[in-house]
Amino acid sequence: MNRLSYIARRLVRTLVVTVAVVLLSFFLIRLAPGDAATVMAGQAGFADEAFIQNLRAEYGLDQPLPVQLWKYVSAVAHGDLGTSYERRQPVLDIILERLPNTLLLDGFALVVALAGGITLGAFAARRPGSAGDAGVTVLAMLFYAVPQFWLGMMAVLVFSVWLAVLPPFGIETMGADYTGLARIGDVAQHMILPGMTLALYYMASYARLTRAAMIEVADADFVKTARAKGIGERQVARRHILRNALIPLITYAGLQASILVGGTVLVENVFSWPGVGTLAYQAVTARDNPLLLGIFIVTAILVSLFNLITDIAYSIADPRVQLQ
Amino acid sequence: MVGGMALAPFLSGHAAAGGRNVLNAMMPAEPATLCYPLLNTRLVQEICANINEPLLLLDWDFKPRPNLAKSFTATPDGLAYTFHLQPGVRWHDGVPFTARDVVFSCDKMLRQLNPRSRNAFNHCQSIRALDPLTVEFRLHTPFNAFILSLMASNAPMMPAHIYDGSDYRTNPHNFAPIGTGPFKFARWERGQYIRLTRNRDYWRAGWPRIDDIYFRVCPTPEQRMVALETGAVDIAFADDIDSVVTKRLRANPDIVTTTRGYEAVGEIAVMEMNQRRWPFSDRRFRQAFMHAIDRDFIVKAINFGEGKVATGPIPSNVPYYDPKVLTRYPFDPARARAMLDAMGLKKKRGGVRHRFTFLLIPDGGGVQTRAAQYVRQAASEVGLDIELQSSDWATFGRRTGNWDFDMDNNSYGEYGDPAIGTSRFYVSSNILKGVPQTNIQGYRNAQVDTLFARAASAVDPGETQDCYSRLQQILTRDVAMVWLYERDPLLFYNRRVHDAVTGPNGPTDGMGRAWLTGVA
Amino acid sequence: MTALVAIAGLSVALPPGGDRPYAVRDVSLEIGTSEIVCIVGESGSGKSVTAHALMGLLPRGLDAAGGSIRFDGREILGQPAQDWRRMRGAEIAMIFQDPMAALNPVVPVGRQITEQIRAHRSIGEAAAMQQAGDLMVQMGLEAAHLHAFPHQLSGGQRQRVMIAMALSLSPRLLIADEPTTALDVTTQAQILDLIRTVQKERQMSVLFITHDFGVVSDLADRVAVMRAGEVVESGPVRQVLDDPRHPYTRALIAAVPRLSGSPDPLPPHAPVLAVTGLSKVYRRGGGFLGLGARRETRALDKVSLTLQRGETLGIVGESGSGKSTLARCIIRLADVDDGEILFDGADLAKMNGRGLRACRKRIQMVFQDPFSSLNPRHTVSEIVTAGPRAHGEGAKEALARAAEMLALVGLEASALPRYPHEFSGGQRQRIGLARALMLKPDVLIADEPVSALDVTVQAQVLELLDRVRAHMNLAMLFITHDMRVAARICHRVMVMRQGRVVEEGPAATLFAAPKSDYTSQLLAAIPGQSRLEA
Amino acid sequence: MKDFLVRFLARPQTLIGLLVFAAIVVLALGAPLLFPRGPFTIVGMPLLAPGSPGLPAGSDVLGRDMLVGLIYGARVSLLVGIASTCCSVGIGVLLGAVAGYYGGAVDDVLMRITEFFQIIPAFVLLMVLVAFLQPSLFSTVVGIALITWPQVARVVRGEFLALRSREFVQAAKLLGESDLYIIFRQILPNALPPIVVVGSMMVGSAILTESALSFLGLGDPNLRSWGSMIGASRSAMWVAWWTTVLPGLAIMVTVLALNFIGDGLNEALSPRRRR
Repeated sequence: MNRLSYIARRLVRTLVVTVAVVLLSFFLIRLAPGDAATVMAGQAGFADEAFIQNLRAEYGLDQPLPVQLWKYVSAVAHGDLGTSYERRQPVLDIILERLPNTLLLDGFALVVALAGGITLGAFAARRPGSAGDAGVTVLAMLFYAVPQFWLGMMAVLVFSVWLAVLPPFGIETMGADYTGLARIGDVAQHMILPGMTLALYYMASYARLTRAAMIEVADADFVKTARAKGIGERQVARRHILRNALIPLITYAGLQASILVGGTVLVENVFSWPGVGTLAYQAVTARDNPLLLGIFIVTAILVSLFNLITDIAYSIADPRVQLQ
Repeated sequence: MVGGMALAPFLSGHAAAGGRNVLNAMMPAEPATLCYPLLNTRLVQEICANINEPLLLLDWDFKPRPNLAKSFTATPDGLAYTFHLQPGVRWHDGVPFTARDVVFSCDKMLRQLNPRSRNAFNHCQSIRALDPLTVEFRLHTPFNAFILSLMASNAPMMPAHIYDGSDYRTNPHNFAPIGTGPFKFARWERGQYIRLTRNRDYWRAGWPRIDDIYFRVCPTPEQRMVALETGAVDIAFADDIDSVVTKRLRANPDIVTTTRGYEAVGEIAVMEMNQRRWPFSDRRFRQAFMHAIDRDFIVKAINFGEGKVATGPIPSNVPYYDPKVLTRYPFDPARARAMLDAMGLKKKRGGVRHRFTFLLIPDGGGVQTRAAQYVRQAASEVGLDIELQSSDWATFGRRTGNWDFDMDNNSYGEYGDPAIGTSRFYVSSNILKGVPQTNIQGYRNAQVDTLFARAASAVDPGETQDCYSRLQQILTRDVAMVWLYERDPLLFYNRRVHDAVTGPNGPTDGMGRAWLTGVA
Repeated sequence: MTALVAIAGLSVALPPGGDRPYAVRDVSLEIGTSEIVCIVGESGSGKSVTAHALMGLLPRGLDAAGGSIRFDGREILGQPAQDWRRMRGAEIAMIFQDPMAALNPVVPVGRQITEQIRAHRSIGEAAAMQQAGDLMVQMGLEAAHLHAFPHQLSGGQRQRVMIAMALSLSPRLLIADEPTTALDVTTQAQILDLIRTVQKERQMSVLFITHDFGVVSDLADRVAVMRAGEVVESGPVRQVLDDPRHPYTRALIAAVPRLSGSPDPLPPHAPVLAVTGLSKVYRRGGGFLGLGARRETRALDKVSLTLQRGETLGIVGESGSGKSTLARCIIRLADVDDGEILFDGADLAKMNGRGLRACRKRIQMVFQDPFSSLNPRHTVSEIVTAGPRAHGEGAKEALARAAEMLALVGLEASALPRYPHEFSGGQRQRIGLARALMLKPDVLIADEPVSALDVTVQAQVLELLDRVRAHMNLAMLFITHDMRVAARICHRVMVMRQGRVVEEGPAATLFAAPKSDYTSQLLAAIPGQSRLEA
Repeated sequence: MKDFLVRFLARPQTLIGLLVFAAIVVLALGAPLLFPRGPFTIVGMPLLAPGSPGLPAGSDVLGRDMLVGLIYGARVSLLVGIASTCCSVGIGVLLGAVAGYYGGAVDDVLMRITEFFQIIPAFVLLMVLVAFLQPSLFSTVVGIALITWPQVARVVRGEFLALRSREFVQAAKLLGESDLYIIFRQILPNALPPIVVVGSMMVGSAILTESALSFLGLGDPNLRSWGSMIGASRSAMWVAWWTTVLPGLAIMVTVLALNFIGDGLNEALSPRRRR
């Protein structure tokens, strides 16, 4: 199968799915009672009829729903995701401003989780049932069971308050206004706690997955073949067992990337990380419908792209899989 | 003890970076706009007060002080006010500030956009520029709170040459405001800070005394406390800091804590009842409810001793407060139970007299929510079963505005004069379906309507006081609203900041006069 | 003749809790230089474990409990891992039953060969690849196949790759563990040929594990028969085949079906089932909104057949011939694209819903896999009475008949409350047969009913099927890949290839004098004919 | 069954998990008997440290007993965990079974729907649902069920897809059994092990999700749940560690116990072990 034509077809499909996301989320969100005008009025603590009317007219909320939908869809088709109620800025600008922060944090977490998880999993799989294996398994279960937001708070308590070695909040030191290398170092320092908090949960998953897959692959016939060829155990483990055991991880890593894009609400919230997650939380509490819709659309597109990349990566790692 | 630990060196302040004269102020969230009249929230006020100035300021005795208006005269009948403007004032873009701007701001922009200003300027028959430096306001009827209505957040002066004829809501200067104030807008780094910088051409000599003000975003309460403690932020405004940690901050020698600066707001935390519905419509029920809750406890335990119990509709630290006429409601559950029995609200199965819902204001689980949780518990002791309902601002605004609630919690500011901030919650003319933050309780009392009208239009201050005394008598007897406590919001600032508060309007007067030690 | 390998008194213990204490017990066996030795036995006989012990590759949990293995006079049992490693691949090489599973799926086959070469010889990748290419050509492959992944090759090609890999360092002993069991009969013949050829060329010793006496007779110099972990008989192949001493050996040889002796065709009669022009195309892909690529496979191409009461029609073909699809289409487990299926005058192909349900009651099926054809969560009585109950018969009567039916297929009534996993493969096939017969069908379709069974059990089940067919005057459609099995019970035989009927006729005639080349090829490929048919 | 129990109970973690979980269930059920005044009663000044007289776990920001709150919190967590899992598994099994058994258009539609849920950020969607339905026990359960059922549906569909081509299912068709009977009596019992495992793991993750919602202030304000206890004490964390540390530990222990049980089920039920 031709990879290019596959990608083209997948992109078309992404488009279709995105349209579905637009329609469904539009109705989901519009079906909820209350609108931007009442939000503003409630927050301002002072309102009269003219105030509400003005706001409704400004946001086009006084028009019938189908008209609103049509206007919205045609705007989206032109790459315009509308204007945030709360911030009165183009939704796309707001999201694109925050997206790099989230991707930075996610990327860091993903890499740490993968590296740590595979190492731990491979270590545990070397001797199933040993003390080391049990240790890794219990540790993984522990990180599985900890609420992420709480883990974050505890990390702050330990590393920022007790040990005082890492900064607890934000993406850079407030008021320092570093530039250049100093800024990169500063951001990196700020990324450690939220990044590790995010990574630990996934690291646990990767460790378990790697361990299970390696134990399963170790029973495969081709591993027996490899041994029958007289190659060393280390090479058997690396070239034959691990190489095959890692394939299912690709799917999972792709899934994680997708989840992370929109799913870091809690960790971003705890660490005041200025990313898409905090933005989503604010949008929900402020009933900022255009912003919410925008977040759904942007993440949907990103997730579709991640899925595509995952599939391609999978087909490269496993030649048996054909893209279709 | 965790809390007692010293904070790490990397957390310590970078405020004086490069020895510059920089003030870091706290901002719990980013504002939706920097167009002052468009969104008159406290957050916008704190920032924009440095940019867009009012005609007059207020001194500690609630007397007007000159600002953009160097003087004013009023006719004895209270029907005309003439303002003489400071000469030589220029907008930040260099255009001179004139009477045209005043007329535009008051007659058009503010009147159209800001409900609180509308309340004041709707009393005006005409607003005219007599010459480039003189403006005359003519009123239909006397309105003795008129001068106070021109203070601070009610009447910031907006540039006519920028806004006149444009669509206010989409004007690009909403994100880069132009004013006459001591600070100019410099930069908005989204998700990080808003920077204001010194207006070198400020009309008042010697001001401002600070080079830059950074308003820095600190979205979570934990972060705000840390930022203040470490000196990353020099000043935190009302509500920025959770009352849970005030004791800790008060104990910090580097931080000054004050309740001054919010007197002109005169805020009261309240609970509103939908008085269209029984039993809230029954005065005896409302009285019993007041007896059932221990408002001292709310102040002491929930608010950690900050503020004081509210005795009536008018806060105790502002003019017209009259302690002699108030009906008081001490904590007395036995009496509350007796009163409920007497009105026929007897205990039914399970010891419950009545069930109703309580709509929570979305304060992020803060003091108001905690107070409501306490009230729920206290009410259950007298047989009232409250179901709390969380909300976001959309739900809160919609349901209160549409009178779709039993009880809610809220707070209101008096803004220097009951005619500005208080009457709107009690007069029947302000019962407006669909509009939140009005008389949503549906409280109706013809006598109260008349007294508020008379109080506002009386020319004789003695008559005004009489009216307000009678109003306080009636309203407290009626329990027109459940008043919990006077908020006395706290202002926290680093010891190195001076003259941060210069009048009862506090931060809403701007930071023009503030200065920092340790900087040349 | 000097023995290259001498196994003496080898025992391998099973982990505690198994059904017996030893996987193999007291096995002694010698393999001479350039000699082919076959170990033959049914499943669980310990033949594979013996081979693995020789490779030092016993599965985790199994350990040699005693005995000795000498290789070229040197004791290798219990030698250090380092020595094993040096030996494996270089002196002893091994090929396995399923070459797909035995090759690393994500590495090109060339790299898998060079990996072995370079594990023992210090040469560069390019030189190793050159060698690998030469080997591939010798094995009848092309050098271009070096870059292919295992899944891109056919089963026979994959096994050739395995052999190339095994021979890459010219080992002195090749162990082949059922290397042809997963292959079609023609491919099997080619692979056996190849092994014979390279063995002769290289003067290599071969240990060949199989369950098929046909293969033994074609290939072996000497043979060892194993049962339940022990060698019951061994000796030169002629001697064992012609004059088996042990009763088990005799039973094994007797159970191997022969091509001759097929029943004569029945006198023509009105058919109960008549299929005309049946076609079926499998379409794959399409995918979301039809955006995917479509691929079509013609599984059946205008197949016609007739079947009368009391008659067994055999349908024979290699994998991919469409024989199973044909069964599924006739019984409408798969939809038909074209053609008619006349059953008692009604066209099954056009039926749906209730009508189909009524007709299906009279056409029942016995499946191939004794493990997946019975619901593991249902008792035998539930399984056997399910049909009658679904058609409204009372639970009591159904149960009574179930006991009778079990008796007919040779099971006790005490089987009723038990679960399938408590039975052996042959017994399960009997239960499956009882289930089908409970509905008193007119037609019985048997889809490879004996191919998963050991040869002795196979014979019993075949005999049962034939008896039941006669007893109930059933029309039976018997689908198999094994000509010898078909020959045993079929009146008539139809040979299929790639969805088409190649040839059809009375069994005896067809096997004796095939008309088509394809049938002749198939017949020629059957191992062991020359000696066993005698 | 006996085999299963032996295998299930063989691992020490599983036993520990079962014991801890049983203890939590007993405490949760017995809470109204142990503390009849309920979790909201104010018993003293706020933020009293653990070990203060009568307050082994201290008091929270409102002066309420932390210990009582922790025990009542178990009721919320367990209720949400179990109720939402039941809903989710119910929907997921039904739709997954239908899609997997019939395939074709039904399957296509279902797969597109699960794809939608996969592409939309689940937690944001959950926040939206709960906020719009107004935070309550009901909306929490419904919300969690709504975002998790596709996961179950996928598993069930996969099992059904694999099982429907098994020969015993084809035999059942030939015997004339109805689709309903085949789905529920023939296939479902064989598909149960993975469903049980997924379900047991989902209880734990539902508890985590509930705590996250409550932490963000999107929980039922009339209930004292572990998440809301942490959320309400965020700013108190610096002056009173116990207000955040203890509820978090409670969540962790509960979910860990559930995961131990789920893991044990997985080991005991997994086909590799069964063979």
